[in-house]
Amino acid sequence: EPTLEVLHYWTSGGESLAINVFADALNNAGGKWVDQPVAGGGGDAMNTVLRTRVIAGDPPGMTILKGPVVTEWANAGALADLENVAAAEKWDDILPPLLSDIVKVDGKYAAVPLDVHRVDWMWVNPEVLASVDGAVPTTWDEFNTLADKLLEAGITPLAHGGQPWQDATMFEVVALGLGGPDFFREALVDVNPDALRSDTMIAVFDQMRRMRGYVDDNFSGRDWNLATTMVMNGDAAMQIMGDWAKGEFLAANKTPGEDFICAPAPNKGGYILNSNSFAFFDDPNASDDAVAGRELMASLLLSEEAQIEFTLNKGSVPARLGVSREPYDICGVRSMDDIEATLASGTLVPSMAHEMATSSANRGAFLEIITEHFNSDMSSQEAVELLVEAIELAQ
Amino acid sequence: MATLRISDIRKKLGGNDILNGINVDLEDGDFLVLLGPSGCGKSTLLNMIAGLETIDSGEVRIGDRVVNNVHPRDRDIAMVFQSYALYPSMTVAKNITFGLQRRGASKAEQAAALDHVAGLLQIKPLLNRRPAQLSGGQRQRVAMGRALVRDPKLFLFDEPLSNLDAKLRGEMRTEIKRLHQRLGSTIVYVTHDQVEAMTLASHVAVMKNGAIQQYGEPQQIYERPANMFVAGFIGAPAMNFVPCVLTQNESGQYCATITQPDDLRTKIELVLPTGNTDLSARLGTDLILGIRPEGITRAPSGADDTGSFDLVVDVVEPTGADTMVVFNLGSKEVTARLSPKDVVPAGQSMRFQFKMNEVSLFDPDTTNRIEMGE
Amino acid sequence: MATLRISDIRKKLGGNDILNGINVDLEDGDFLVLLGPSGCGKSTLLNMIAGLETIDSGEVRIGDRVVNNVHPRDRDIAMVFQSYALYPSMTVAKNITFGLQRRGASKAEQAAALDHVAGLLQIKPLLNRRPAQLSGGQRQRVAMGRALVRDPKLFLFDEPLSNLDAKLRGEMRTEIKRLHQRLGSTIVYVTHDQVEAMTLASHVAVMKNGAIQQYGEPQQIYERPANMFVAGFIGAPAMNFVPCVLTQNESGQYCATITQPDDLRTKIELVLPTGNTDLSARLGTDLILGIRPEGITRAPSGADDTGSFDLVVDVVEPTGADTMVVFNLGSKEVTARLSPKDVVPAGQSMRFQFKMNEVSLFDPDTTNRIEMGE
Amino acid sequence: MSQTKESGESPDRSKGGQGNFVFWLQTRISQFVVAPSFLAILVVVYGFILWTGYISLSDSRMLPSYNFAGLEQYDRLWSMSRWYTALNNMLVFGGLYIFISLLIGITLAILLDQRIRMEGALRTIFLYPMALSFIVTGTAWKWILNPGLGVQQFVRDLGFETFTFDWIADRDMVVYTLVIAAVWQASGFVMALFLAALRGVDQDIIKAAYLDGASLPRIYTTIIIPSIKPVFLSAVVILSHLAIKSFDLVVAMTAGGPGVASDLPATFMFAMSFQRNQLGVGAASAMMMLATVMAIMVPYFYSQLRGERHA
Amino acid sequence: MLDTSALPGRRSIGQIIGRITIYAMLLIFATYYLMPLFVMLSTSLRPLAEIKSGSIIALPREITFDAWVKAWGQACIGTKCDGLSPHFWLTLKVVVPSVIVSTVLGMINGYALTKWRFKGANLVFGLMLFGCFVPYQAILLPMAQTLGTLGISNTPLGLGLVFTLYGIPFTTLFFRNYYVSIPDDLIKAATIDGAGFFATLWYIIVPLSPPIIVVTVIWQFTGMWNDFLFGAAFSSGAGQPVIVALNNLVNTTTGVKEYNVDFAASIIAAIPTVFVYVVAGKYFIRGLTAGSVKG
Ligand SMILES: Nc1ncnc2c1ncn2[C@@H]1O[C@H](COP(=O)(O)OP(=O)(O)OP(=O)(O)O)[C@@H](O)[C@H]1O
Ligand SMILES: Nc1ncnc2c1ncn2[C@@H]1O[C@H](COP(=O)(O)OP(=O)(O)OP(=O)(O)O)[C@@H](O)[C@H]1O
Ligand SMILES: [Mg+2]
Ligand SMILES: [Mg+2]
Repeated sequence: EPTLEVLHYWTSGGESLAINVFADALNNAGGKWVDQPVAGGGGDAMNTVLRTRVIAGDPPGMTILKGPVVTEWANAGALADLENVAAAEKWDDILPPLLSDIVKVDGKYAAVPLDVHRVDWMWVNPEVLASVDGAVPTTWDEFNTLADKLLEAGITPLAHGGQPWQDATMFEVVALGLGGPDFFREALVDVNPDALRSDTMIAVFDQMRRMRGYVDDNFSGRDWNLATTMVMNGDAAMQIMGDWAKGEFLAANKTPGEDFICAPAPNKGGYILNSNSFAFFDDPNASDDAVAGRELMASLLLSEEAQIEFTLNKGSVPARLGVSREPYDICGVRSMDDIEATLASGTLVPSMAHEMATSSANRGAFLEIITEHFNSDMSSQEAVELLVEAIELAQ
Repeated sequence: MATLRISDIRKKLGGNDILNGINVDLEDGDFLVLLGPSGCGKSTLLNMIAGLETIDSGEVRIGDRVVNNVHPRDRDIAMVFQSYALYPSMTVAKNITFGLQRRGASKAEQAAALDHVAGLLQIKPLLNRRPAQLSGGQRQRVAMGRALVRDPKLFLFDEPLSNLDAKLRGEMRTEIKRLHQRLGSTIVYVTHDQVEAMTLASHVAVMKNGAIQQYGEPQQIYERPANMFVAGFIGAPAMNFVPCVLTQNESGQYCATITQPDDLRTKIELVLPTGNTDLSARLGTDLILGIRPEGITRAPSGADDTGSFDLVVDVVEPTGADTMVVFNLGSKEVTARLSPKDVVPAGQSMRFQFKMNEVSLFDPDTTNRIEMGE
Repeated sequence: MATLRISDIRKKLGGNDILNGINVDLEDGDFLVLLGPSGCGKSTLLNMIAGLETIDSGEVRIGDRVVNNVHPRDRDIAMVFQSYALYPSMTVAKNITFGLQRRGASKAEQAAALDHVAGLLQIKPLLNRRPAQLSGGQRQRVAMGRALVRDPKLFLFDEPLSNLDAKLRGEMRTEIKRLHQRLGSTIVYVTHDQVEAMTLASHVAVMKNGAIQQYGEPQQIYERPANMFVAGFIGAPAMNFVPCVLTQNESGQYCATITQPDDLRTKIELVLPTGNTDLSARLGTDLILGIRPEGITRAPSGADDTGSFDLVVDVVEPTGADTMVVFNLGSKEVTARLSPKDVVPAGQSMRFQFKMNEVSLFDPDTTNRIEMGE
Repeated sequence: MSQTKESGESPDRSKGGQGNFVFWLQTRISQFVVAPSFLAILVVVYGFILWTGYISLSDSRMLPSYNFAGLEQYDRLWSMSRWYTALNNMLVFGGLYIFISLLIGITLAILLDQRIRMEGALRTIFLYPMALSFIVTGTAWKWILNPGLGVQQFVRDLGFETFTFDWIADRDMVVYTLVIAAVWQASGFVMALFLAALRGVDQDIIKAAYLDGASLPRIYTTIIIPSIKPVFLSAVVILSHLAIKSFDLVVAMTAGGPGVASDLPATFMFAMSFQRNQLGVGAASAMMMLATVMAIMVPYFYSQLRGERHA
Repeated sequence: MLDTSALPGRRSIGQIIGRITIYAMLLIFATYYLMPLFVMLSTSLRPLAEIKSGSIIALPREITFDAWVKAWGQACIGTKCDGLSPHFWLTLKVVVPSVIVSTVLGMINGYALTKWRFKGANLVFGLMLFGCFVPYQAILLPMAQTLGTLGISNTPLGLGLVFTLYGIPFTTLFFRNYYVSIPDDLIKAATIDGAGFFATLWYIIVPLSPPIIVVTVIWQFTGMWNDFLFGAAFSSGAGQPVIVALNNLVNTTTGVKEYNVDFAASIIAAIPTVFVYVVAGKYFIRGLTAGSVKG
């Protein structure tokens, strides 16, 4: 019986339902899904376990890995070869090139992308907006004007949770908005020191400082979903958060477009992509069942059916192209449209905050400085210098 | 220095009567020893005098003042505890002066008092040590110092010597005796060691179950114990009790007749020093004859004195100065304290003699002493 | 029952010599008491006999067998500890039979042995209690029972009575004495109480710093102590040591002359019973005169005997049977043990007399006894 | 701690005169039974520490690597400002945590020692936090301290509109919120230690102090508390150990935030080793932590065991 | 403490105020200690909507046990929706034997190190003791490697082994400090009675040990039950202990949070340890008094 042990951190609510889609798919296809969830810290806890298990010589069959981490593991020789399945399932044809690039190492598939999350969403409460006669901003200037107006009206403009990854999410959205995709790539993906030191970067930090003023005082440590609830309840006007926030609205029986608005955060064209992928670990001692389970699972991951069901639960959109848009709401459709558009224009960028863009050491350095800056009265100049220094240390 | 009057003190603790009506009357300079077995309420009584325990009913008066509701601090007393209760974290000097300091004495006064007491007790070299660095005897001395330094009206001692070994106990006993002679203070002293009681006391109160059994001067208690409990408690080895029957001999003298448990049921007839006392009502009844070990001597063999008889020696215990000889009389073991020269080996027979003017007679039912006149 | 031979046993612990060459030779039925101050190595020696402590050099032989390398279990000994070391979680009966059970005795054997011992020690009513529910004396008895039940060749006692109060100690002492008389077992008994040693022993070994100071029969040790340590250790109150100078009087008799610390520097001249001994080499040298408290009596006042003198009584301590009287002689405190009738109150003067045939003489440098012939 | 004589020693272990195996075994048995535990500890404590020590000298990043790299990782460690923050927090947190826990612990013990009604119930209330994991209570504390949800909001709802208690959101104050929660967890245990010690104080000493005229507070401050000094030492040791290990607490309450303002060495090390793929730096920081622990514990053990020998 | 209220001459206003102060202080402290419990309890009994509006320091307006039911038996953890219950029982199965084994080993070590001393016993003890103070994060990776080599990585057995090993220093410390105060004479008596090492332990020492066993068991049980780090690192899926499962339930990255279920689950996970403290707290203090205080 093909068996697959899956280490993951999608443990509750919609995430749990989502991963169950694959579990069911595997089980229905005659395999056996062995679940090993480790929640916490957006995968940090799971990473610890992954590390100990690999070191113990007992790696899990499949696990969630994202972005450059896939490369790191592949370079460490820990991942299984997926070329057979990739060829059989024609992954090259059905996956958008940027996604397949991210999961390919030396031209071979090291992991399978599952979905696409859009990070640079802005969630808006239309009633609150109407109360100040505001419109959804499309530039950061507009954003600032609107926010100031809201502040005057005694409304918290921006709902935000003070956790490093949330701060970083906001940061990268601002970076894309102010700097555009090329700057984003240079600064956040390639961590080019010149880009990091540039005036644009200073402007980004300046904007972050403004944003700090638009956030209420109790943001520190707040979970993102509580921030979403603030928007939902009209306690705040907007939130910048990835598309998973939609799940929170839906769970409260709110309708997109009516009770809440999903709009891309102000930018000059672009799309920050966060994609989950599954990587398969190579275990020299693996049983035949385990090998069979691996291959069976890999072949099921990108089926249209599973993709749709998974992304609906997860709040994301499918990784593969050419999926029917019918089951998706307007936010989902907008996201799918924008992927295609940005793919065409080459303005699709990977998320730094969500570990798509750069190594974990670099990301850690970013998060550290961004959070420090956001939570203190550090000047933008200072922040930039610290950032360059931290990035150097992380090499 | 002061008088102490305790009138009809009672105390219940946890539902039990611990003290039932204690009366004590001490003059200035008296040395009262409270003597009794463990749990008889000695410490409780002492604590009530000190104010560390409330008084259910009755009155404690120190000097002219009823102190029932006076805080211990204000009673002007000092107490020495069995465990010494030295403050472990303070030096000896600090231990001694702590009470003075608390009472607001100046540094100079403290130093002077400390110097005086340390000289008196010869503990000057120890003043900077901590209690943990002292031997048992030294601790005892410091505890005494702590009491002495305040020059209180009344000293209370709760078994101050019982944690010392025999040798040290003897020495410290002498020292306390000498201190009392020198200072003339009024002292209440708790012990269950009868030698201490005999040695130190001007008055002894023998207690049992929260009541005083006999109150008097030590020699009186030793020679004329009020009942068998007191008689047995005082003296080591303890007084011998031999069952006997009261008879009259031909010359009309009252005799204690002891029946030996041998086949012949030999009778030993001892003439009692009854003086003029009329004991006729008790003729023929069972009594208990009490004789202390040192009241038995060796009679010249063949002497035909009344009160002497031959018996087989059961056990011989030489202790150095004296030798204890155990023999069976009236189915009881009787211990005699003899000079080593007078002793025959165990198993042999010798002639014993009772000093009849030292015997006591007890009623077996009430256990009380039967007076035989002087 | 067995003999015990200990030959030149030595022991080092933690770098210190604890025992340096101990020799002991016991016959069947002997009762050896090891006597000495705390820390002198008594327990260590006993533990080595028991096999609870290794032997650095020398030999222990029980009966015919060298037991140096025999496990304690197989030495056929029994031991009674100072703390009794009763197993707190077992009943009295279980405590007593535990050793039998460990040796694989059948239930019936155990029951029979238990019954016998419990009868012997009169502890039948206690068999189902636990140690915590026993009084000190009862515990002591159970500890004895545990030793007796196995009927071993050799009994070892480590201060078995020192946790008891004075009264009980006396009773249990008699009981042990009687048991020994009845069973005739070989016993090694550790104590630092000299009365126990005198009372129980057939042989006493007085120890100090890991060496035997004197080995002999109790009376011999009491009367002719080998040195001042032994003399001071045995007897309570302890022997009095008075510094004196050896002189000769007109009749050529050797005298101990004591100088009083008064203004007149009065001299007291005591004639020594030197027999034929030639002490001329020591004439004029400082010596120590040793006299036991019971060696001092009251002289008829005005008697002009040699060896009697008038002195002021310092402290009087009645203990019941005797009264201790303390006075100053040659700037030393001297205690006399007198009959209560002979005593005068403190502060008055009385005439004392030394029993000169009981005095000992010591060399102040070596502290050894100076023999004076018979 | 009383006797340390070697007298409980297995008998006759010197010569083994009977020479047979069983006898030999009997005399060595105590070494034999301790050996498995001891060897296991040698491996899983000391062996693993050595391993970590080696890793700290290697160029390990994501997975352990055994390439020797000298002190490079230590260099790196000591040039990270975050490490300084962590150390600084450790000092502030550790100092306050130990001090306040002792203070509250002993206060509670003294209060409970006053013949209090319901002592049992109160004792349980003070002690139960020790039974809880911060994984369990972390969120509760996070909420209680959250200005918008917890105490601040509560007091404002009561009508004190300007009341502010937002330490958890304040970079400079956040470390004190850790202290609040950590003290909450450990002070009950300290209370138990002290209560046990107070119960062992000789009552006669207290009586003597009364007779000497001392008031109750003075009796505690000058007599009882000094006499239970050894317990202070034990409590400090246990608390230092808890402070050094206070990992769950930070993770559950602040995750090191705001920013990295509440990072402690333990979280720093964890982040470096398992999140930032800087295993070498993590190992170096672990070695620094161990050095700290050693610095505190070794003198303590030494004095304890020595003290025993000379007792 | 001496009953100060029974001293004469002190029945003053001051004394009454003193008593009131004492009780007031105790009350304040009790509030501080109970607050998190109160928050957890009240939140677990409130419907989700109520929680998201307003302060959490408030009594529930509407009480519902749904969250408890869900947390125990229905909440989804990963792909399994059986709530905490399976993990709860599993943890008991891992923790109880680990507590027993580490306690027994600690007992034997403590006994050997105090009553059958050998040369270097103190050193051995000191070295073992240091194991109490190792930051566990530092030994995760080598331990993982070791467990892998032994072939018990990710098994309850492996986890139990880790618990047991790192429990030994503590248990040894507790027992040693307790046994030091048991008189050596007992061992000597037993030796002469013919009892060897284990017979003495079993017949003489064990019956004397209940106070310290209580302390040790409480300490070990709560430590192991509340462990997160080892549980997360050395167990998998259905084999995860309850605290790890709780963390999985409570911690989600992008999912919807149900705070009432989270807190109900937290309380459920804490019940056994709190129960142990409440039931055995008295003996805990007694056991501390009996010896382990000396740390
Ligand atoms: N708080 C209390 N509650 C109930 N009974 C008590 C209390 N304190 C003491 N007792 C009892 O009061 C009696 C007398 O105790 P006390 O301490 O006065 O005896 P004691 O004569 O000093 O004995 P010892 O010689 O052993 O010191 C004892 O039986 C004791 O059990
Ligand atoms: N393990 C040890 N290491 C070093 N010295 C020791 C050891 N055990 C005992 N000693 C020392 O050996 C000496 C003799 O001890 P032992 O117990 O035999 O004395 P004792 O005569 O029985 O004393 P006591 O009357 O107090 O019982 C003491 O000075 C003691 O300090
Ligand atoms: Mg008493
Ligand atoms: Mg001894």
